[in-house]
Amino acid sequence: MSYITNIFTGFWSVLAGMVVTLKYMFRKPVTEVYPRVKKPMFPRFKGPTSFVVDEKTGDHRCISCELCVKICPSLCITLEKERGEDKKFHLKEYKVDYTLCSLCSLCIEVCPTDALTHAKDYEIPALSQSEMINDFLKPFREKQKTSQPVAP
Amino acid sequence: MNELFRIILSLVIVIGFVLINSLVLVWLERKVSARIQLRRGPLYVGWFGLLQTFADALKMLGKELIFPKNCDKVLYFLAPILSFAPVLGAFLVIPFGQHLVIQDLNIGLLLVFAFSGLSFIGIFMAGWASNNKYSLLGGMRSVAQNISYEIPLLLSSLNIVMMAKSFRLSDIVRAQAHVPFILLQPLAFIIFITSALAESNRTPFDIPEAESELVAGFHTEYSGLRFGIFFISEYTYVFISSCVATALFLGGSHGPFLSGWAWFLMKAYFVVFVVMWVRWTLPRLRSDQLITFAWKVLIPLSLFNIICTALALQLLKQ
Amino acid sequence: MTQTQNDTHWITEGLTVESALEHVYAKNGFHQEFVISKDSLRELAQRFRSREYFLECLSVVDYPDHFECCYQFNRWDKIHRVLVKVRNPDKTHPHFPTLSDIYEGANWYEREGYDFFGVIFDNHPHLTRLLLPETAKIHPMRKDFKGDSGTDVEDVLALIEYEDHQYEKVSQELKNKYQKDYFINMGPQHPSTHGVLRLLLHLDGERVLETYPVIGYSHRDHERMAEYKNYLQFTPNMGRMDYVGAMSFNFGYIGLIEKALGMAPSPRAEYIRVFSTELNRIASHLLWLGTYLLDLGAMTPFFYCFDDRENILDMLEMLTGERLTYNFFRFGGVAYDVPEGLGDQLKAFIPKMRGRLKDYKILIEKNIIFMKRTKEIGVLTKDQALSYGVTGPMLRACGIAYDIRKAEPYSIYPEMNFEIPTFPGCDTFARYQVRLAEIEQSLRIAEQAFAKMPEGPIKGEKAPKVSPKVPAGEFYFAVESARGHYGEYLVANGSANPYRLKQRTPSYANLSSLSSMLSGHLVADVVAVLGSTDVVMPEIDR
Amino acid sequence: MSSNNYIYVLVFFVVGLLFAVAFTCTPLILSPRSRGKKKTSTYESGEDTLGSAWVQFDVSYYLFALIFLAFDVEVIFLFPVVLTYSIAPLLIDLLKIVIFIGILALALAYAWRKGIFSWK
Repeated sequence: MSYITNIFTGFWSVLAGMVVTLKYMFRKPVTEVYPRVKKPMFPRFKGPTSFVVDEKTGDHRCISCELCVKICPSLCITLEKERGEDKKFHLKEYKVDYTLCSLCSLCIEVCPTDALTHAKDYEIPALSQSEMINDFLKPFREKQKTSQPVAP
Repeated sequence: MNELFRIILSLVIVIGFVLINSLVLVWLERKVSARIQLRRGPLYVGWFGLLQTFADALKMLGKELIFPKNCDKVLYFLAPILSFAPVLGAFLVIPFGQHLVIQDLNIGLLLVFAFSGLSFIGIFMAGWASNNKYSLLGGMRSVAQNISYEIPLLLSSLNIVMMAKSFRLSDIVRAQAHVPFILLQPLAFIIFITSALAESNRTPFDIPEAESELVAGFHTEYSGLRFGIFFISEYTYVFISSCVATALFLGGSHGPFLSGWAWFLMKAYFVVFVVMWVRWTLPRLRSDQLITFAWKVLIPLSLFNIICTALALQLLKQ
Repeated sequence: MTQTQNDTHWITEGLTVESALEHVYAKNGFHQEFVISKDSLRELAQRFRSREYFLECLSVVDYPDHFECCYQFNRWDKIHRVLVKVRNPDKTHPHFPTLSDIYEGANWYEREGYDFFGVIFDNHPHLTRLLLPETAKIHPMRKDFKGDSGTDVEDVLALIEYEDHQYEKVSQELKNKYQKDYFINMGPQHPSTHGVLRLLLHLDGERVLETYPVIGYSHRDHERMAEYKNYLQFTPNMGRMDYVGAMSFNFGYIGLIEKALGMAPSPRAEYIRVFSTELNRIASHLLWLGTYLLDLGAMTPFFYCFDDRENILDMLEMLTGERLTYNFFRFGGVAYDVPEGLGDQLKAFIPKMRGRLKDYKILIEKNIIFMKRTKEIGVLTKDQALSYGVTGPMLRACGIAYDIRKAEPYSIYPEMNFEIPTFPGCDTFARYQVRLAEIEQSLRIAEQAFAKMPEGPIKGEKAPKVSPKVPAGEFYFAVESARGHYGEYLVANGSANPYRLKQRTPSYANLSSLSSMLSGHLVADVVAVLGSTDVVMPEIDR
Repeated sequence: MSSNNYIYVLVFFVVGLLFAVAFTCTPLILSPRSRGKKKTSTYESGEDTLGSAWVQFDVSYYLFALIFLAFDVEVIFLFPVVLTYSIAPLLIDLLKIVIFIGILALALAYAWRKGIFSWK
């Protein structure tokens, strides 16, 4: 007897499962057709780290204190500085190797002047490892070139 | 001369149909699975992504054919060919319309079974020739599975033969002019569809290729168009099984308003859809459960069903 | 405490005890500590085994003047964590007695000790490399190991001879078998070994005679990394171990350091931690469910589970900014406060998820094929579970209600109203049931924790601004991760980085029980059983 | 029906073979070729394969093959019977079928009882 009931319940369970899948068949698909449709990133989305552009000066806020270099667990930040005429340190070079960076945001939290932030950019492919070493000062240098009048 | 022309014409039509149909079926499978799984499936190549599979087929044409180092080269070469060759023959007797059948042989049903029974030889050959342990397991499983499900397949179709009194498929269709046999023989229909699923290695009976256990089973070592041929023949067997199911149980080309071939194709594709629907719902059986399912459930049930049919026919006659 | 002391005379009765220590459980996580001689260790272990203590962890520590093996024994029903230490002053050939015949779970721990420290466990049946490749000539966790040139250290040379001998012996044994028997490699590059696990199956037709798991493909030596980095710098590593349920691993590490510092996080942070951990646990179980069904050949539930999981990941991304390898917890609090809109999402998600669970039950649990594939497959008896130190849903599927959230409650779990689901089946089906029931319980906890969340700062008052210095001492802290008992044994020496940080990961013990569950099953069951153990390879390989 | 009709069967089978051969050979002209030692190696999850796959192998299903042979032959016997079913008067045909299937079922029951269908 259990033989027959087993067959029946088995068959019934298969049908019940099929009803569920049929129900889902008429639902709206949940997938996004990336790259044709791009979802906006959440405000806290952690893209690659980058410098904050100060609203007042239009420059970065880095004071070359090297706290971020010390805290970085994956040793991906290279910072070079020089002592200027005003006895203050000036940033000469700031590079981050994204092949090493683990986006832990410890450097951002440790920064005393809030000079670093996560960019919202997530499409950062590169063809070689050397392209993944990002020079943070590059946009600022370019800006300087364009904005400063050429000396006579 | 006329006969020769007819042969050539039918060959061209059948080959064209097999190729295009399998591409359409792959597209349909992608769409059905996508919709069931809350996805969208192919969208952009062609209308609703219809040309996606054509593009994939073209890509497959450009893929290199690899002979694995340790394989048995002759068998490895022959295996996909042998699994494809019987496909065309099975189309000979399928009655797409009232008179739309290439050769209405009086052993039609047997011919279809004979041809589709040949397919697993190719699969087993592929499994053996690859000299790959996964493939060998897959090949072995396919033999066990095919021989086990052949019997319920035959037994369940015997009921229909008994009622229609002919092996000729067009006769069987004609016998269903008023009532399709599915209403008279629901149990036989279920057994038939189950065994047909197993014969064409579809989930939940796809143990010869069982990708989560055996990577890709018998076609692990196959690449490019050789793999494509296995694919085409698998989908064509699914379609042939649906056609036979349509002819045996669903009243074939009978239906109101539309012409016969349209009804037939609609029914056949509906069965194909059901087959896909089953595939995307159920998990896979284990190899021993699969085989014992055939022997312990399907065969006793179909034997029982034959006796019931015989009894019922006898009673009706009295 | 006095109660336990009276009860525990049997532990050391008649044995040579070098020193005994009564710990304050609340301070460092141990009830008792004994330093005993090498000869009495096996006798002691047998006593623990007969009283249903399981071997929680075995950590080897390399002190300047001796090697130390720290065995932790614990019970399921009533927490009583005993730390047993055995010392060996021989710095070149430290020999220790093996426990692998008393506790089968010790087998892998001892191999790991040999692998990392070159400690030799006498009479071990199969003392070869576990996580490093067989051909490695280094013992990287020794304090005198310097980079790649480990072979230069003279002490190690003698060991390598021994090792070559062992390796040859074992590989010769296997080679002889390959000639006539059917061996098949499942993994590392296989659709259903969930990452880089290699199972070498010895087959008889389709039947599995023996299974040899080969692990270590994604070994990065986090434990060594911890010794190099300071306490704060090590936090991002936690998410890289169990990347599926990263929150609980974060919780474990941060909780450990907070315990060692004697510091409490702010109340609001506690609630944020708990609900995010529970959401992450649901995500982990959903990922398991989907891939498990995929292993069994049903692809569709995989997508449904991922749909739900995606909702959770969205919420966690809103909260933490990351989707997988969270680095969200900080000493004394969390990194960010709850953003706006998260509450609404959570409120919408919980009923939706409950509705989905009903669908899963129809689609999966009631299905005859699923039941056939999972019932009475991969049976792990209670005694085997004890012997291997299995924890988490696998243990609860043996009918034992051992869950750290209840057994030794941490954070705000005592305030939460939830149950520990147990099922007596001992098989893969019971493991499925446990995990599905846990999803429901986690939903309850997340709901409560979010509703009860008080206002306030997200970081405690005493939260360190820079990387803290942990006072010298030994600490153990355990949390319930999605896969089971995740514990950390910290030996701190008062400096800025740990002297030794041993991680007791749940999948490690769970996977070591695989071969005993598999023998006699079919090839198709291998994936069903392996899937049911829910392993995450980076967590095992560390 | 002339024998002419069966020529179709032959022609279709042969053309099927030829077509498959031609089909699998087209990539030889179209596809690129590369050399590599690992390319032609046997796939075994990224590990070197341990010995050949062609070793003595315990097929637990050979008994199924035996029963299959018995059953298949007997099903073939059933074909003409069902084709002419109920032409004879009275219950003779029904009796025949019942007896025949009864014997088949007995064979099945015997095999079942013997435990052939449960793998050991």
